[in-house]
Amino acid sequence: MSRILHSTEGRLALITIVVFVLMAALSPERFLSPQNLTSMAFQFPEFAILALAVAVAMLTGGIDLSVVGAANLSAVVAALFMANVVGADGGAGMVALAFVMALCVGLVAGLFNGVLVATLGLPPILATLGSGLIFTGFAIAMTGGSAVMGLPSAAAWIGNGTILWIPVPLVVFALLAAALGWLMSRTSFGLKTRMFGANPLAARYAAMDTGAVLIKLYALCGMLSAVAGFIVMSRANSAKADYGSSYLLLAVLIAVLGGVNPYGGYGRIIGVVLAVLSMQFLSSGLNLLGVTNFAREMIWGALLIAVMLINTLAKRRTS
Amino acid sequence: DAHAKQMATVVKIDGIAWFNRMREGVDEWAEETGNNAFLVGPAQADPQQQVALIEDMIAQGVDALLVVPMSPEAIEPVLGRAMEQGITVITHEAASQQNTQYDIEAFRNEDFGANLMDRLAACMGEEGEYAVFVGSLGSQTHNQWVDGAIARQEEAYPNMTLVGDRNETADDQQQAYARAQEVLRAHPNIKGMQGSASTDVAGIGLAIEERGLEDETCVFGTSLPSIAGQYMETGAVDGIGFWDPKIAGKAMNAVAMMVMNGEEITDGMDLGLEGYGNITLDGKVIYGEAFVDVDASNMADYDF
Amino acid sequence: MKSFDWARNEVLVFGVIVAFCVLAAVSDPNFLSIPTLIDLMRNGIVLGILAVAAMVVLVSGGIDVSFTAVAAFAMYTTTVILRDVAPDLPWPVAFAVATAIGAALGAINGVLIAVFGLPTLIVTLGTLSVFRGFLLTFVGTVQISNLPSGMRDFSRLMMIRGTNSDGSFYSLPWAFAFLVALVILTWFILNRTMLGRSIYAIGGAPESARRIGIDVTKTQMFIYIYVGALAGLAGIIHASTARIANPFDLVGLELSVIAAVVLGGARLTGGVGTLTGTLLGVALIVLVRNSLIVIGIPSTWQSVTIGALILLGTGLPAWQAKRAEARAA
Amino acid sequence: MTDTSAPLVTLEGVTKRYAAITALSEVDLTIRAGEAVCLAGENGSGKSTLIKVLVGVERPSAGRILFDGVPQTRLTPTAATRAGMQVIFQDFSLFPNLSVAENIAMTAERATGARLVHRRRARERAREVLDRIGVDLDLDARVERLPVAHKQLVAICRALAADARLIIMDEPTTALTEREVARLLDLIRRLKADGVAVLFVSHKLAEVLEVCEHVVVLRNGEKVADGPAETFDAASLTRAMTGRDVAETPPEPLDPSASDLLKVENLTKDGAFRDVSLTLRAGEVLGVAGLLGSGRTSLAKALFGLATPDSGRVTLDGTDVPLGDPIAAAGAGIGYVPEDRLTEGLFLEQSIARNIAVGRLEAHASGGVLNLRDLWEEAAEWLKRLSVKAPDPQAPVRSLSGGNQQRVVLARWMARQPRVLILNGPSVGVDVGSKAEIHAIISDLAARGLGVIVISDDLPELLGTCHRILVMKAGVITDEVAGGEGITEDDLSHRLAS
Ligand SMILES: Nc1ncnc2c1ncn2[C@@H]1O[C@H](COP(=O)(O)OP(=O)(O)OP(=O)(O)O)[C@@H](O)[C@H]1O
Ligand SMILES: Nc1ncnc2c1ncn2[C@@H]1O[C@H](COP(=O)(O)OP(=O)(O)OP(=O)(O)O)[C@@H](O)[C@H]1O
Ligand SMILES: [Mg+2]
Ligand SMILES: [Mg+2]
Repeated sequence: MSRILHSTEGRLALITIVVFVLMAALSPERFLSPQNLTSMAFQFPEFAILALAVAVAMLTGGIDLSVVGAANLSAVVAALFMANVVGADGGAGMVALAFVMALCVGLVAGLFNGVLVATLGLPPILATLGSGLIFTGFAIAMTGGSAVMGLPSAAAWIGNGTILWIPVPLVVFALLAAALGWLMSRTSFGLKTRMFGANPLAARYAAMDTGAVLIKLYALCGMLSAVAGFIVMSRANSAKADYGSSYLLLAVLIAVLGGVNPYGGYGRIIGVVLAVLSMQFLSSGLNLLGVTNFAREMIWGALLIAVMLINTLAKRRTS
Repeated sequence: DAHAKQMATVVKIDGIAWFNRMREGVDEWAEETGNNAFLVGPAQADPQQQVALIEDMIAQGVDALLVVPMSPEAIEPVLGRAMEQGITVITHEAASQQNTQYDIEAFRNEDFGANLMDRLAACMGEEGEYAVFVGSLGSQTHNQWVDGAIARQEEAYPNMTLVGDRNETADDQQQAYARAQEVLRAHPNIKGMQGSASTDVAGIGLAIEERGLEDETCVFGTSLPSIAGQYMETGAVDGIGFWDPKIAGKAMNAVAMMVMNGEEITDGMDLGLEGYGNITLDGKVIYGEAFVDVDASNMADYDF
Repeated sequence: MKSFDWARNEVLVFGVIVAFCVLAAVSDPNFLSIPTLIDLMRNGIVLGILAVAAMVVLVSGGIDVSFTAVAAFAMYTTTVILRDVAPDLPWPVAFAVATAIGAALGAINGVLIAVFGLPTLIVTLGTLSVFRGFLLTFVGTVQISNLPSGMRDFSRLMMIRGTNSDGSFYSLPWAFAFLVALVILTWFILNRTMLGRSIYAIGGAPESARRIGIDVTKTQMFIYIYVGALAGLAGIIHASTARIANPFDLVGLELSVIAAVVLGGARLTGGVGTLTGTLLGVALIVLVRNSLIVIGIPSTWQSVTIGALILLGTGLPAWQAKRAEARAA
Repeated sequence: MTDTSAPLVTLEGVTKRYAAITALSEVDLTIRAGEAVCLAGENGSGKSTLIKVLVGVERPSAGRILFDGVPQTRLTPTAATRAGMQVIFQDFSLFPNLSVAENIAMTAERATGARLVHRRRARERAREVLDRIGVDLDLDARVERLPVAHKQLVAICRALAADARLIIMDEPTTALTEREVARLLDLIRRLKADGVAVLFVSHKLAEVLEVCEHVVVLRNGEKVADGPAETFDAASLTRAMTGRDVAETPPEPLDPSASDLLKVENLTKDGAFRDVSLTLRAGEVLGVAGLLGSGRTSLAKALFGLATPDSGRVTLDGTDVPLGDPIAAAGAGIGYVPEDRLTEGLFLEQSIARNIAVGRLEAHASGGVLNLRDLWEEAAEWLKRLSVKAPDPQAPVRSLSGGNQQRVVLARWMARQPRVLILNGPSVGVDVGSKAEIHAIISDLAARGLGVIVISDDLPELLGTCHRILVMKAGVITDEVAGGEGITEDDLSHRLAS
């Protein structure tokens, strides 16, 4: 037990469980109802995937504030393709093609960030703030600001379908989280990412291909954003430049709550997953209790600070 | 009691004056009918947050969902799921909504826009330059009002000219103020401005007052007396139009109840609410005649 | 102080401002006029004060994203208190209350950062949500357009008044004097007091500062309280000049403000930043946000333009620095 | 009341514990006005901790500190400064973003208790101190742009400006060239004459014995020797520090048939070095001597691709090495152990194993997937081979002492099996014991046919390890001497300085 409490993730897991139990205790028949559990499972994957992207960027000591912009731009491009070229009766193959297009847009957006950060040396926080505005701007310019509709019904599956009663978005998120966790801990790319985050100068002196690592990393963030954008599009049956605008702060909050060090070098995907879950439990639980959504925001912030305080005090105690 | 229905009104954003007024209506209705009707809204103006909130309401097992969509397209799927589960779905301000049993509109948006234009034109002496403002370029309602207004001007007031694009204000008074300043600089001869978001005319009014152009210009738009009142007092804003969200809230709940009771909605029906005494039914859209014209002379009658 | 390179961002930003003005003047000869200038100055007041606050934190090596929530909190709470308790108090009282509330919220950041040693970004990210959430949950959500008389009086205090050729007025509110006074005060603190030099010292090398006996905790407490106070003041000025207290206002501006400060040459890593640069950065952002129509950029392309400007403004110096580094190595 | 005959500083039974580690154990120490005391000891013996305790940065766990015979309870940095204690830390602790004048005057100005900045007084104070030690620096220059030696001068000036009665220098000579060290020692002598006491921390035995009256040796936090400098010589001091004798092994003579390995032709980089040509043979250890700013580091970085030369050519075994690309240079078989281990060499919070493996992750991966067991085993293998004293390859590298950290960086490069290894200051901040072991590693590398380039300010080190030594001045190679027995330290130092 005390071993568990010694790690950031261990404490976070405990917090997640406490939140779950608390919410279940406060409104047992509603919180634990199958509808509520499914509803939660449908809700969180979209911002959870964005949080994964932000977390991955933070591992390098950077940040990606353009995730929402990239997500919407990818979704808008895919939606325009489906609405105008494919039409409402397009099949799964066409939707898959649109998905690939979204991924490509995300990739290009990510590469753009990567070049800004790695090649031109912009501070990531400003580079991605600026590029995020540009991505959103392109999405607005392409759509005139209104929603793109008329998607084929096959497109609804990824956001609303289920596989063996498990929501597809949840499956996508689980696969992505597992793949990222594996990528970050078991591959040379992941290790390089974290080593770079820990000390960029030493990474260069160790003849690490730092530029390539960063560019690949931001490209990865862009593609994750595109997946999130596609899910949002599918769930909304439309794409628009300003969907999910409140997700950015939430994604950053989750990444940090998940124990990712925003100054680089430390962070684990499992932490992000736990943070996402505790946020969702809190959020849905409070909604069931009829607590206003503003209080929810306050509780999130307080939770973040509380976790940081606990981590710091725990570290002080051990040293 | 056991027959009380759970009826959730989900609005675009919680806390603002407009939806607080709507909450009054919902609460009043709950009181009158003994049903458990309540109003909720997300903390941020983001369609996705509204979707999440609707999901939570479905999970909670409500009997009826009454939604004022932030973005009608974005909530189609989730409303579809709600209807599949047998939940009664009524919407407001979303004439194009597919997954709804009835959509309630206080009026036809084009008519409302045209009405504002008539008032603007009368004030301007039917001639001169005017500009239009929308909360966001993506807002269907705002654009329909503006479309209606421009169509009326083109048809009826040939001596008036529209200058510039639709100015986007992000539903933010500061933005509206800055856009208005810019319009005033770019078009010194401007005579009229029409706002769409409730904060638009307030921002415009502030810019007008600062320049002392209260008498030279005419400003009309959708707003509430609590927001635009101080500018109507000085004449910086010449008039506003709106519908009473309190009555709209009641109307949504009333229609939902009728649907749940299996009553039929018919053209020309009387919902028993002011402005909804002789409704027009067009497909599943219910149109009322609930617009309220307010200017300095009658603003004291509306305390919200 | 005399080395040129300090001025690099400032010169660049100044150049972009001039280029922008030339472009605007070409497309609209009326652009270069007193009313335009006054409009821009008005629009820069609140942004300017917030940017000064953000700069102080950046110089000390921290980053604060909660100041907009502090401003909104102080502004709205003050208005509510005045409205409910004493609607007839004069505006200086309202300003003092808002400043005090801002300072108190700043002190909360200060305790978490200075005393508990938590990272500034995380703390302020958290307090951003907490302050805003608390405000909207417990204080209120409805915008107040019927401001207490003191605040209304303030909005009518004009410093400069004039008449345009077409008979309309232009006027610069006294609120602008607050910006000027706060810039002077902050300049004095940063450059003429030991406390201010300690802020630069902490931003440059925190460990060294500790070693020469600078009380880092106290200095950081001061910084966050001061920034909170400035934010509170900015908030009440915002409400007074806009004649409405809207609790949803201001939050969301924080990153643009920080971008303006960095455009002006402050370093995100701390220790470097000037008020001249900060004001130039603000001037550029205000200019661009409020003049795109004049130079014929449709509103659909505005966010692209502002994004590109941020990239250009931070990208050129970053790229130059990178090249210089490669040359020097 | 202060007792004028009392020693300036007295430490009685000072103990400092960090959790499980006892960094200082019952140390007694006395320093009198005008006296230079040397504090010697291996890495991690507690020298820096003693300084921190003395100036109130850390509170002792037990024991007393007396200034002028007065016990100090709750000593703070400010109180220590007021009492005239001034430290020049290993890293100088300057403010890179502030001007020279402000750096020099800040401590003194703070001591006056003034709340406002007196710019003129501060500048005068700075100017005065610079004049006192006879150097001329631009008062308005920003410190981050100054070369290392100048930074150190600023740090010394800052101490003097604060009316220091005791100046504590923590390894002040590691970043200085011989000539600058000589100037520093000269300066210390003058300070002593002015009645200022000096506590001098160093690994360099010769300097220690040259300027100090009194030597104190720490080992594992305990004082193991204390006496007048005359009673020590290099050997006895080394024995006191390490508890054993350390002998240097000179390099094996170079095989005359060894082939040319690295050829540098007319390499030029504007403002750094000019027209550099050299040949390194397989199995050769080539030294590069030069003063600070002579361009040695720039040259090394250029060879490793961290800087792009303007013109010239580098070939390895007759094949061109692409310039300005560290990945290509490393791929071609060139390795570089940087000057500053902590910022350029190591990932401090990361594990030892990762620090070693980071140079060749591809070798531990198939299709990008890491074989962690393989990675750990290899790291453990290297720790054994280089006799690194580490608890476990999974421990963070921060937990190691300086000498062991340096060996980790060496292991990283050795694991890549480079053809040419460039070592910049291989024993900077490393204790005597580890130093000899690092030298042994260098000889061993050469014996296996590697070409090694050693850049160092430590002339005995160059003389003891190199077959040949190039002398670099103002970016140009001006001289070449044979290492080993061929030349004395004085001789080499003369050639550098002339
Ligand atoms: N803050 C700390 N926490 C825990 N242990 C510490 C701390 N500071 C120093 N130590 C330990 O105390 C011992 C003495 O360290 P110190 O830095 O005083 O050695 P030093 O003689 O100055 O070494 P070097 O020559 O490498 O500078 C070391 O074992 C070190 O790991
Ligand atoms: N003659 C010169 N004129 C201007 N700058 C110079 C000159 N010589 C060297 N420099 C600059 O001084 C800096 C120090 O040079 P470099 O680090 O190569 O010297 P070094 O002797 O190798 O240093 P170290 O002794 O620290 O290893 C470099 O940035 C270099 O560009
Ligand atoms: Mg008027
Ligand atoms: Mg030390």
